[in-house]
Amino acid sequence: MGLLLLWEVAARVGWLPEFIIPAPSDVLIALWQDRENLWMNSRVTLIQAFIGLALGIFLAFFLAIIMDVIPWLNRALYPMLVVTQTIPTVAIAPILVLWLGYDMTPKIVLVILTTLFPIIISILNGFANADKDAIQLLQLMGANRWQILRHVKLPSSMSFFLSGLKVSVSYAFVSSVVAEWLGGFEGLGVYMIQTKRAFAYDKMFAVIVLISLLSLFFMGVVSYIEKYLTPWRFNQKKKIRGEK
Amino acid sequence: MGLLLLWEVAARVGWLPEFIIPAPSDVLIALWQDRENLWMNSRVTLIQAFIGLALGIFLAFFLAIIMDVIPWLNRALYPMLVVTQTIPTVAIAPILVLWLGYDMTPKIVLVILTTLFPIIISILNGFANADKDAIQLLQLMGANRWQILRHVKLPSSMSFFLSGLKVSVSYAFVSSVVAEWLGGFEGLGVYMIQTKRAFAYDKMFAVIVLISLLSLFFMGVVSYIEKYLTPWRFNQKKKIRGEK
Amino acid sequence: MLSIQDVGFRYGDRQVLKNINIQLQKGETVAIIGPSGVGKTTLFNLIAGIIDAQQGQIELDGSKEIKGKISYMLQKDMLYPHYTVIENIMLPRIIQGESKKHAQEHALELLDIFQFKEWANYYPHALSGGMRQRVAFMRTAAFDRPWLLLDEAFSALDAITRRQLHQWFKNYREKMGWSSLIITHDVDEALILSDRVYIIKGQPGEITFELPVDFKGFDVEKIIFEPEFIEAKRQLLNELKES
Amino acid sequence: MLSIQDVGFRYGDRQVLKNINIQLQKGETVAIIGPSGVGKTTLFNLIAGIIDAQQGQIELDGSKEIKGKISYMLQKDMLYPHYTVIENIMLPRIIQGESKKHAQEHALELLDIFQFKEWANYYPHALSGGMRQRVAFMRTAAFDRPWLLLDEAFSALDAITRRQLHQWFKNYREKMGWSSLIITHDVDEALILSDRVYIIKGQPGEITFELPVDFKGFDVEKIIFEPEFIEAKRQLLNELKES
Amino acid sequence: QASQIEFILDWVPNTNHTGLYVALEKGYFEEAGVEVTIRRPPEGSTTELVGLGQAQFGISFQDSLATRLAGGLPVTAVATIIEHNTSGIIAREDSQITKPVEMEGHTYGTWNDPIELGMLEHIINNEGGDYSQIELVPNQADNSIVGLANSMFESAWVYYAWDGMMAESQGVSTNFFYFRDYAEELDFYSPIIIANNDYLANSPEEATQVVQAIKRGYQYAIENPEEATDILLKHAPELEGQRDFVLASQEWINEAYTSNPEQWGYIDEERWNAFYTWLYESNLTEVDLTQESYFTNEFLGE
Ligand SMILES: Nc1ncnc2c1ncn2[C@@H]1O[C@H](COP(=O)(O)OP(=O)(O)OP(=O)(O)O)[C@@H](O)[C@H]1O
Ligand SMILES: Nc1ncnc2c1ncn2[C@@H]1O[C@H](COP(=O)(O)OP(=O)(O)OP(=O)(O)O)[C@@H](O)[C@H]1O
Ligand SMILES: [Mg+2]
Ligand SMILES: [Mg+2]
Repeated sequence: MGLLLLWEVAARVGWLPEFIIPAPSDVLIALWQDRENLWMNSRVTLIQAFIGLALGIFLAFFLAIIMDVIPWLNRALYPMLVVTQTIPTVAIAPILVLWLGYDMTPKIVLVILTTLFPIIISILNGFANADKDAIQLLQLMGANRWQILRHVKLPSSMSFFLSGLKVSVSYAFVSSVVAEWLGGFEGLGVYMIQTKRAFAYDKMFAVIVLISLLSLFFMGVVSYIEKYLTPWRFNQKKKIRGEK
Repeated sequence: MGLLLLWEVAARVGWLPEFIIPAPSDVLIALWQDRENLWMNSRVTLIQAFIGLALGIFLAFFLAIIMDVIPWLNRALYPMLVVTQTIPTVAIAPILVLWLGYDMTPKIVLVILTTLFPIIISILNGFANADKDAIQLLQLMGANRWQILRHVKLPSSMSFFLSGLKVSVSYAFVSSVVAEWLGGFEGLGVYMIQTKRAFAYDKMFAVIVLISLLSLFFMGVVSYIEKYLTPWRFNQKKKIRGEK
Repeated sequence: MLSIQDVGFRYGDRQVLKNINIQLQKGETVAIIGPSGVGKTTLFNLIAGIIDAQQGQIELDGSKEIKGKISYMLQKDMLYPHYTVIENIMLPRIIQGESKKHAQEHALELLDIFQFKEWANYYPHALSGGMRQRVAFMRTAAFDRPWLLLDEAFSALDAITRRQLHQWFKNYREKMGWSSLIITHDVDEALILSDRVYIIKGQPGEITFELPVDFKGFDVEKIIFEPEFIEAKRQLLNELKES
Repeated sequence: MLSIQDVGFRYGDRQVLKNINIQLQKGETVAIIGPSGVGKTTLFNLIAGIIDAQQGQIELDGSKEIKGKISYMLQKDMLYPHYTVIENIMLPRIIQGESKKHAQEHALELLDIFQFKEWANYYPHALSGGMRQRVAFMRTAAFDRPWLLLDEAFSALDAITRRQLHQWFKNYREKMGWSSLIITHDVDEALILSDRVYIIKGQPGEITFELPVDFKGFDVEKIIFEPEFIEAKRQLLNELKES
Repeated sequence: QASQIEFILDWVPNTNHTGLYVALEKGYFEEAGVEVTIRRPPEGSTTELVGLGQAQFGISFQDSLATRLAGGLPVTAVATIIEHNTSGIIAREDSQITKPVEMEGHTYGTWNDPIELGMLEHIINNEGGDYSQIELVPNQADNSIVGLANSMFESAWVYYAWDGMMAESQGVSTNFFYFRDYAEELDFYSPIIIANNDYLANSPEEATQVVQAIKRGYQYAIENPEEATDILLKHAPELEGQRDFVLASQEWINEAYTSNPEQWGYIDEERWNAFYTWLYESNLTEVDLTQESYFTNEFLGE
């Protein structure tokens, strides 16, 4: 809060560089005046972010699971995953467009690539940190790899997963915005470049504020679902349906 | 390996788009022929990545620790950290350059911002997951917040930290490359744009391959230091100096 | 028949067990006692196949394939914190491929016998130490296999609860045809439950003493005050003390 | 004097303890026995201030400030897995601000007394159950505070080791002026170590019986075969059994 | 059955593109029997995508096209959007730079492109100045005015129609001079419309129709700046708040599109080759690009 005030004053008095840092009040005004444009453009970006994040989470679990069950796949996929993170998007932009077209697909793919990685790394780390004795006991019961995964590794990697998820959620929206620089007609990313090109930095900051708020909101949601993903850490007793 | 071969064949036979996806052999040749340029430009990028990563790790620990010891700081800083992740670099590039100049500083700042986040989130998650009973026992011994941190929370967040570190290490080099797009005359990022402009996709891919190899190498290093950061998971006994 | 022949084991360069020979006939209960850290749990881990014997052989009915034929109750309770009491007890049968419904029915039966039904839906962290141990015991019973390894199965229980479990165990092993190897640090328990007591002692641990016992006929309530029992106990304690 | 007055506690809507009254004089050792799950550990947690009493009062020498004056050995050993045996034992003193060197010297003394020196640099996961418990006990002794809470401190130990620890404890508490409250499920142990035995029973747990004992003069080795001892034991067991 | 045509822009929509949107909006494309989709580009990759057949048409620049042509990318320039090179050096007023030699001793914000720096060196040498006296600092291509306004550098290369006008409308006082005024060979064509070679070879009639529809679009824009501006704004609603500036830019560029609307799009071989010859002689390309014809006026009609 105090920071915001300081910023406002600094901008008004002219301490800040021209054009590129608007006063917070200007940003707020832009946010309001431009709400229709923002809303329209948000839609695409949000959809991309959601689909990308959802598929990213899904794929992360899927890959982590098969990488755990099939050890050689782990050795093969792990480096490939790292490599996908080390390729600057802009460098391969034409390839993506060429293969996936101009629509949402390549952007969703980028969001998936961004959000999948922190999650899969944390799940795999969670698997590796599962209690060895707990696994041994399960093996004594006659459990196969799959059952060990199901009954020990997955539940005990939940905290790790949440840690990765928080990172991924923070990335989901901004990566959806950045992905739009691949080209397209709609979306906050497109809007952002355009406003920048037109020296409408207040509008550009309005976009940034919007993304930040969205990201913060969904970070909050993650903290909230933490209780549902690891109920044993928060409750003495499991609620059973039909019980009062 | 098999994939590489397939790629080579595909490129040679012409299944892949010409020009923008060179054959692996061409990339290798470029890697070799261009070794001097690559080497010279790598230096800057590597230094940025290292300094950024090192400072990122350091800062992540520092912030995580003070956020743990001073609860209200946690509430204040956590959202701010998330916000830093939701601002597209390109949007604030001019601000960074204006404030920090053209040299390595703004690029290092970007690497720090990139690498700090996954680490701090995982450390904080590690803190939150520390055994409640272990903390209570320490409190019974009379421990203050700081001692609890030192003796329980930090050691037990090591696995989480490693998970975050793996993500950050994967990001460090590419973020150093991308940061160079802020402007500058040296570095793999600068070189990459130039090669792209010069329509030398084989050289551009050589850069990508180089970054990937570096990232993979340092991921390996992280797996290796895992043993040193959590020795209790790998050894029965602590090696004491002077003991055979 | 479970036969352990000349088994030895070393952790790193520390020899923990040496020349262990034990035969467990079908239907028998054999107790193992010995000082803390001598290698009793290690022996069980060897039998269960969690670790591999470096010397000697372990065979069950002439076969080295032991995994899957033995129920093992670990010394630490190892309840799965993310599962409730009943889910923990259902787990062995779910793993063995039984339907959820059947596993649940069976778990409820066990919970009934042990008067533990009201705790069925609690998570382990809300249980007391002795309650956790009883859940672990029920879970081991749910393995439903004829060979049992019980490592300090009753150590966290008060005298009365323990006596009830002893009684239940004695009845049940006959009914189910269980053959068990039990580790205990309670000499009374060893005498009450077993057909034979082995003492493992020394560094590395070796079997130094073997005592056949038969207090099956006695009432569990009174047994400990019987002179024969007291004599056997004194004998074992003396043997343990010598070093 | 540690005085527990009319203390009660409920977890959620389940009343666990009710009307608990215990007075522990300086230098005394008082034992608490009772069925598993009755609330003994909960009582200790209340005294230590880990949880807050919802009814009644707990005072130490007339003050409600108890934290920092009591050493507490938890029922589960709670060794820190990332610290070696000696580091675990040094911890209480390091926390209390002692220098690393002093804490280490003191830990080495304790390790010496308990013949545990050779394990000093091992991590807890490489120890057997009983060994872990001994380390936890040493760590509790290292707290170096006059009031002790021992929750099943010797439960994982074999008869001989346990007897040695009993002997050591008896000597030490005099030397150090310890006043202790001990929870045990072993009636023998309660009788051997304490000046008074309380039985907590029922749901919610209440003190139903109090037995002053004095077997201090006896030799620990022989005590359990003494008629007076056996009589006291029979009395306690009977009281426990009734419900 | 209208055939589908993809057209990739060089950048976000601006007054360079007005004619395209007019053609779209006025139904010229429809009349030509094609359905055109105008796309925003993945940064800096338009030429590649046209070359690879991902789109039939796109917008490029004669300078950046050089390396692609040298690399064998199969595209051909079919029209120029603006008759002359409207790029030049913009400088802060207080730096008192009004011509190339005066850049000596001042900072210049470069995006570090060999051709860009080659041109700069060329015009300074032409005047007998010393290129090495210019202090180069990095510049992000799309932020030159901000850089100037905040004194990050004193001069930069811009296209006048957008950045130059922007500086005016934002009240940043600047001086400006054109490259072409200091070296004839630098009066190259930019921006230009390029097309995929296979497409041109396979559907020459359709290509002619499309190019001529575009031509009509620009001709209409020249006649009706206000309406054209509104058409552009309709396709770039983000610019709405800045209609004044866009209109000013439009009016300026209308003059620049062509000196003779009938001749819009016409590329002069001599000027085209002069630039490529200069590139080759300055060792900025390895291939002499005048040896093959990389442009054509045949689709413009007449
Ligand atoms: N994972 C391990 N790594 C190294 N040494 C181990 C490990 N587990 C046990 N040991 C050592 O092996 C020896 C035997 O341990 P074991 O657990 O078998 O003892 P035990 O007889 O069961 O003792 P207790 O009665 O205390 O449970 C001990 O010295 C112990 O330190
Ligand atoms: N964290 C908790 N949340 C809810 N209920 C709890 C919790 N801890 C203990 N309880 C309940 O409180 C009761 C008393 O537990 P407590 O641990 O005090 O028993 P105890 O007398 O120490 O038993 P034992 O001899 O088995 O250790 C039990 O019914 C237990 O389920
Ligand atoms: Mg053991
Ligand atoms: Mg207890």
